[in-house]
Amino acid sequence: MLFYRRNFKSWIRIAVVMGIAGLAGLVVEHGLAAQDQSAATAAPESQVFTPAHPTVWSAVQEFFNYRPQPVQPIQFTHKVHLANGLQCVMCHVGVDQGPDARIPSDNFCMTCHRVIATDKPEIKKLTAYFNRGEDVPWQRVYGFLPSAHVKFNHAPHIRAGVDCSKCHGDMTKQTVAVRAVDHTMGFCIECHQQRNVSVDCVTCHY
Amino acid sequence: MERRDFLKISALSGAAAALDACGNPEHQLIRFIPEEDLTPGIATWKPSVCTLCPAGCGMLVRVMQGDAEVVRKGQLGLLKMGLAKKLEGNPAHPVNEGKLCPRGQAGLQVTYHPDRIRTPLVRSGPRGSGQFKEVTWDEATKQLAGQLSALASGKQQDRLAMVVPPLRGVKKSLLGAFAAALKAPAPVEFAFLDGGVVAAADAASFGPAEPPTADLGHSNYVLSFGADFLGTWNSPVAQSLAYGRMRAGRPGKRGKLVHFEPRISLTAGNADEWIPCRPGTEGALALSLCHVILRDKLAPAADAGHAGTLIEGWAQGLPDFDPEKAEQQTGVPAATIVRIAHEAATHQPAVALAGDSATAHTSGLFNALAVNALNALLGSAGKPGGILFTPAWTPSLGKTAEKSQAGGTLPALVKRIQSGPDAVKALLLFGANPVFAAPAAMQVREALEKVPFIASFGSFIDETSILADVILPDHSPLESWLDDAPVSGTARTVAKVAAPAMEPVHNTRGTPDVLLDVAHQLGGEAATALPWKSYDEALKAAFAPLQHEKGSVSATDPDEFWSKVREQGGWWSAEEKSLPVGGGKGSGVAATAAAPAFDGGADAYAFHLLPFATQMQYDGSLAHLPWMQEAPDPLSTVMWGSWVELNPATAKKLGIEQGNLVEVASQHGSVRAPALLAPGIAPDVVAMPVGQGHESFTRYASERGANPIAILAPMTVTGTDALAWAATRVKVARVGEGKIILFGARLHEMPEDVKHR
Amino acid sequence: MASVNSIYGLFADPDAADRGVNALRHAGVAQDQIVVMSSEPHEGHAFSLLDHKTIMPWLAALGGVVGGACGFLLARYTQVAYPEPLITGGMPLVAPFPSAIVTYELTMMGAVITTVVTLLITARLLKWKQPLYDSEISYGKILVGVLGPSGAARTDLENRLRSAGAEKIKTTGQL
Amino acid sequence: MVIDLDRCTGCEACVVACHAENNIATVGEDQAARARAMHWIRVERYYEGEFPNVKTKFMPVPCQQCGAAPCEPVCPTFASYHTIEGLNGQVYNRCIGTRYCANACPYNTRFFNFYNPVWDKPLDLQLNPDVSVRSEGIMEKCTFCVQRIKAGEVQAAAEKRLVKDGEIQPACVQSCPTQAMVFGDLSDPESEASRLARSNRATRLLDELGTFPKVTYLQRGSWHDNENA
Amino acid sequence: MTTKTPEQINEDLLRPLEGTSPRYLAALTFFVLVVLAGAAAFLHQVYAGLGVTGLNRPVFWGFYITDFVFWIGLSHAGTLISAILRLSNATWRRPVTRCAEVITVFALSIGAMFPVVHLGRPWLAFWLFPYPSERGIWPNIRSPLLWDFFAINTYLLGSVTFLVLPILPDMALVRDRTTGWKKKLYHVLSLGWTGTPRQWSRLEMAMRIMAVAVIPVAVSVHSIVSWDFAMAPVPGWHSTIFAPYFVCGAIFSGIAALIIAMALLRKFLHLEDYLLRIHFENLGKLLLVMSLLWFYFVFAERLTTWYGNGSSEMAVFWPTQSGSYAPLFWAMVVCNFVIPFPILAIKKLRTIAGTVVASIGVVIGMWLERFLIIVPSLSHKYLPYSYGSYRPSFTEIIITVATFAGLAMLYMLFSKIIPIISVWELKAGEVTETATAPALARPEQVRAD
Repeated sequence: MLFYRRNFKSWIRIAVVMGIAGLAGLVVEHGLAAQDQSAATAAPESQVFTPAHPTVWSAVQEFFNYRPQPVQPIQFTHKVHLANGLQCVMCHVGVDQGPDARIPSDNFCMTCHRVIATDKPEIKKLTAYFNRGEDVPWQRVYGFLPSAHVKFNHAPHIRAGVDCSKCHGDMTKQTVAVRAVDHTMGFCIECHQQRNVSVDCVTCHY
Repeated sequence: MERRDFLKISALSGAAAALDACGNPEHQLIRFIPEEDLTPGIATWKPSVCTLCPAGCGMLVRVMQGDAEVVRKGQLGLLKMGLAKKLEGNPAHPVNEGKLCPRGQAGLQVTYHPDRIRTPLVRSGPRGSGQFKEVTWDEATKQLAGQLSALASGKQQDRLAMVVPPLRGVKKSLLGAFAAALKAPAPVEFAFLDGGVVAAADAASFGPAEPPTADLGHSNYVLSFGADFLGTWNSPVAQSLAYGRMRAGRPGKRGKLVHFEPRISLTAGNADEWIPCRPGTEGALALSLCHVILRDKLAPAADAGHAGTLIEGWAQGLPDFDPEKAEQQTGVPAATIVRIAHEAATHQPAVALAGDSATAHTSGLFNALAVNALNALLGSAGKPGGILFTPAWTPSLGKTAEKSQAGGTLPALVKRIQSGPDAVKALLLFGANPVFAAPAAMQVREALEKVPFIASFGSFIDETSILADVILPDHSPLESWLDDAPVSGTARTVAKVAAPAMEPVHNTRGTPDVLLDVAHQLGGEAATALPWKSYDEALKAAFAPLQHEKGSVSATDPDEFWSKVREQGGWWSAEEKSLPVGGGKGSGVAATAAAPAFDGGADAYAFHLLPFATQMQYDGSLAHLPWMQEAPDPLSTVMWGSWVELNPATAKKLGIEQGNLVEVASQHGSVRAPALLAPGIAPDVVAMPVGQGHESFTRYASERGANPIAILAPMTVTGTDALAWAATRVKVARVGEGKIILFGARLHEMPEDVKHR
Repeated sequence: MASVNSIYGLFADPDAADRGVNALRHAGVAQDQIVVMSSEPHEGHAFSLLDHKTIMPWLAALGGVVGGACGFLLARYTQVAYPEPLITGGMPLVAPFPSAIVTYELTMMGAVITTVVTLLITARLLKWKQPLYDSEISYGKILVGVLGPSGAARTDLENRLRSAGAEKIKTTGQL
Repeated sequence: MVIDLDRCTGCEACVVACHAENNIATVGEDQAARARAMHWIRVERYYEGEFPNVKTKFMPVPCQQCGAAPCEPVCPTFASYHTIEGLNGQVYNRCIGTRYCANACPYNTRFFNFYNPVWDKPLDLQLNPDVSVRSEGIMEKCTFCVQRIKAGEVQAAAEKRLVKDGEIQPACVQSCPTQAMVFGDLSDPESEASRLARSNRATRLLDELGTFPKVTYLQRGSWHDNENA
Repeated sequence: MTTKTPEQINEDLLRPLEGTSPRYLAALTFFVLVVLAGAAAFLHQVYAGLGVTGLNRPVFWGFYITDFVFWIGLSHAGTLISAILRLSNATWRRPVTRCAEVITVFALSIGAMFPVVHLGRPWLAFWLFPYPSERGIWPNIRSPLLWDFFAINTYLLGSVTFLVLPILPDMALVRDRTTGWKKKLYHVLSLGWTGTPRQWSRLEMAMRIMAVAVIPVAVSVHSIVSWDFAMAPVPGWHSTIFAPYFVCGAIFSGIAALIIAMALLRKFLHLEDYLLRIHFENLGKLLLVMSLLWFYFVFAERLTTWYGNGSSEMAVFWPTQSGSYAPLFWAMVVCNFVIPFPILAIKKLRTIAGTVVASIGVVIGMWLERFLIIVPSLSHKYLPYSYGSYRPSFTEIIITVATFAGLAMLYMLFSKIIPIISVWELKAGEVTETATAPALARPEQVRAD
């Protein structure tokens, strides 16, 4: 059922965008020209604006819901950590208290990795970051796009007993975290309905 | 290209660059290891103090984790840190009880202001050009210490001057101690809106030299003489809270507010009765009310005590102020005066307040004394429902600090600088902006230009600090250790203190710390007089004696006391207790009915100029905050600009329409602003908001609107040093089309248009 | 030209064409073998009444009913589809007036679509390869002919058409 | 919500509090001149009479959260709809920018993002992470600080209790220096807001339009009422 | 009326398809350039945001919605008029119907564009289509904009078929008279039309059904456009008179547009022998009736407002009557009534030139009327504190102008591809007319003899 629905949607999106895709180049040129103009002459109608997207291409990507998988600076393996008996909340502190979970800082990682597995190449990378006084620039895996205007709160979900894997996939099998589950609105609604939770729009969108 | 356009474009490109940086790890800034691990999305609340006006409200700062672009060890990068997200009133605080005025809430933007000075600067171009180059803190402090030690070695410490905004609490003591340690004259306090006249009058009438705390919440009748106590005067949040209780907080009882002023201010707009009177005659009006009360035997003259005897003719029942004479002088109908006097006398507790323009005429002190006498006659001095006096906290920093004496006034300082070459060799500026906020005729700028060395500790480049040779930017209030000791708004003794609510965003340092540092660099007596390593140590020392007082914090050992005080955002006494009233020090001060004097002849300069502080920009020190620019003025609804307020009849006579560019000229200069026609202003008065018209004060305030202070006459209130800023007469003429930005009530054709049939 | 055997006459005058059609009928040609083509409708002439019975209006009405039903169901469904139906402006969930408007519009759309489809099918349009055609029709001639006549009847039909007033007689296919 | 006009002084603390809480864009001078400034709550000022008998009235106008809101049914995409709790929800991501709702709103309390909002760095650090930042082409309006309501409900649910009256306060109510605004659940007859809404001073703005606004205004009392009472 | 042989008719009417003059190409290029300028303005608007328009709070709708209503109104030129004339068997309709229907189709397409043009986020316009999505949210059919969506689509479908069906025989005609690629093209376009009695009768029947169906649809379309306004509780909008008022105005402007289009075709395609003075005169009479009707509606609307004297209604009433919008209002009255009425009422003035002058006035006047319905109401909506005003920006003006150029461009292209006057209907008309008038000679007969 979902498969068919999504297909249908994507077809319609393709149809709509094909029409304007050819004009996309024009838009860029035109936009740049307009900016140049406002910079050069400050014409009476010149406005200070920033488009919602840095490039037209990124706007198109977002329109099609296209998000490449992130490339992490360190090949952190969830599998090994979980296999060694760690729990999600040990590193992702606060996930059961508030909207977001912590991504542990170098300090946190180094509490163990000063002594554990210091010879592994990835740990050496971590140590190098730490010694430079830098935090590892982890890349976001999940997270809603700003244009979704969604406010997600982890804590009530965890209190309600939703398993982490429901939304994040089975982390015991993942090495580097990948976007295993597509967080579409249909995905959220389906679960909310099953659990008889509010599906009112402003429950999430505000 | 205009500067503003340039600023906009640079902002634009900055934003674009930031957007480009997302997504791709290579393009990202490095991330620093956070100093503490915060959980994102969870707010913590930290107490703080509002420093934007003298009210001294207590705040709670909502701090949440966020990514800030910061410079650490000379490198730009991202840091996960606690960021202030919102300012709210501290519910426990006796002054503001959890409420906060619009200006206080916008204080957030001081911290995040894009044009804040981010790092120490040294002048690189000619003075006043605004060209600076970035230096390290070491270089900057060395330069300052060098100048100071040069003065010391030449025994020229008296040639050092400091200009500060009005200060209180430990910070005042510390600066005083610093000046004393350097054997320099005490700092000169300067602000456009300064409660000096009211404080002087209170000292003369009642004893305490501080503005009154109006206990409106218990009064039934409030007479306000010019005091915009709901907007900007004194302690607006405390007064607003009390006003709310006066109006609707007591079931079945509703107090009445009567406001006397030639123009509708925010307070006048809320008054049950707004009674316009001639500018400067508020004192005569107050005494006329007294006259009626005495005449009709509503209260005996003796009730007024010392405050009454100060007034000439009091014992005789004020024969010069019978309502008919007063009508001629003030323009208020005699019948109205009689009615109001009767209402006030029969609806006690009643209270009278004088402030703002009423005390900014040459007759200001007399006006304030007259209102004090009225208060005393109404039996409201020092009583619930009347005026109370806060037993304010005066911290002690040890013996050195005690030596600091009151500083001179700004005009005196200007005179001193002008008195000869190098009469003042070095000047330290602590955030005050006298070039903007003093009349051009006082020649502050010309004087400052003569000073060989100026150091500024402000956070922004304004008209004054642009003249500085070295700028040592202070932390924003939210990043600093703060303390305060409010003198009004509550009858409790309040000692406020707050630790920094967040880490500094920029490469700034707290000014007290810099001063301590400099003192230690100078060594010798200066170092021993200021023994503390950092400002918080000094604060702790100053607060220590309070541990043994009866107050909001009880603790057994000093450390516990200190941590509890910080947690609560301060210490305040357990019970409300007004200072005793009665022992006025004055005798015969301005006792004779002083008619107000004005600058400029009535023929050539037909209108009184009434400058007023606006709800949003205050005295101009908040004009740089975008929220304050965009929030419409409550009465005029003007955004992003200033205006000349005219009575429609006057405007018609002068051929001026709404939005026309109007020139307002005094004997000392002229300014131009668009006209705003408002019914709530006397026909012989034009009013202009203070606050706009900055030449250089960040991208949001520069070259916007007009500054009426510039054209004021340098007259003082008789009997004090305070500027009589309402004593200038002006002429008004249309000079062309203008633009006025209104949020509401935009269509001026409206009232005629909504006619029926 | 066409690969079908046929014989036809081209008439300049509709009355003559009428006579031609009659003549063919008299010759015993079956109704569905007679072909008439013209560049104008020639209302009022007998041949224009050939095949004119149709149930198109009834089909259109039916289409309208179906369209309207779809419209109402769509209107109803979209208003209650979201799991917690979205209330707006204090209106009932299935708001009567808006639903009526959508029902009405889709009724009309149903009728229009049915009419067009019926026309395309019953008028045998969308078949670009016609068995028999002559471009002289566009110059005002009226074609009257027989599809698939028996070879034996050829001369008889030719004569009959000619005597009815045909300007030209043409044949196609193997004749 | 109940707003006591007798207490309101028009100080606009609510306006700035709302800006700070809800990430409302500062549009700047040019846009403000084009009447595109956004203030989810505004203080309307009316003058009555001529000099010297001028009366001034202040009236804070947030979204009235109408029971039968004209803005809701006109939205073609359900971006504007009635939430289960009775608020006029505005779902930003669903908004395509027809601006029909803004036309239908008799109170003019809806605001449109004519441009993508700009925060000059580092002013963007002040943005409240609990509220989404609206991009260009989106309609927005007062939400009664729905983020605070949701947070309060989540908190109450975590503590397995009901939300207490007065526990949740929108930013404007919280900041109001004269305590002129009271926020509460109108469906609970015992709440402070319900109690005040039954006051004989209670009126509702443009009540005659049948929009059933959920903001009640307590009209100014007069001193003479006091005298007679 | 001079009679022409079918062959002459063929030649006269098919001549425009044969070649292009430099003048034609120059005009077409000009219009194409203007349209491109409009497209560029729109793209700029999408890129920068709606801030490039003059819209503000509270005037959230301005030129674009004015244009929308105006163009939808103009679309009533064709299908509705043509359907009415067809049903009433008015024989003089024959040369007029197709040029009228073409206006409908193009004006409707242009009008339907505007709701998308005015969107804040036009790339999401497809959310108006009722299609299933994983979100489970559908368009809100309680919104008048959705009614617009359904009504305009129905009307567009009806109009297109109403236009296309009678073109089929003419396509066959052109097919037989051309060679090469053109023949192949028209072969396809003719859908295999041969002209059997079966086809003719089915076509006739279909056209009759379509005529019956399209009239109520046309009425509903403009009623719904009016309900876009009347559903909102805005003073000056929330009125029961709006639906018939709008329909009347739509037909009014439609006829005017048709007269202008016919005059231009007559001049540039040399159709003086087909578009006769009687056509203009008849349409002029219709225009006169509509002008009176329009005036009646305006009067009734104004009267009710004035007499009712509701304060919020009057706040909108006076600015249009004597305030800032008064010049536009009185210009509208002059254009829609003061100019057309004498011209059309006096028989001597009801010439081709006269009707065209009147029509130009009406088109301008009706555009102003749409503007005056939208903007003054929005700028004076209830609470006086929020009153506002509106001034269009360059972007809005260029897009508006581009749509006029767009209609001209499409019309020019259309007249090069398809005979702008229905050839077979005209020929059939000659026959019927002569058939009903036996005293006249029948040219075909004469020739046959």
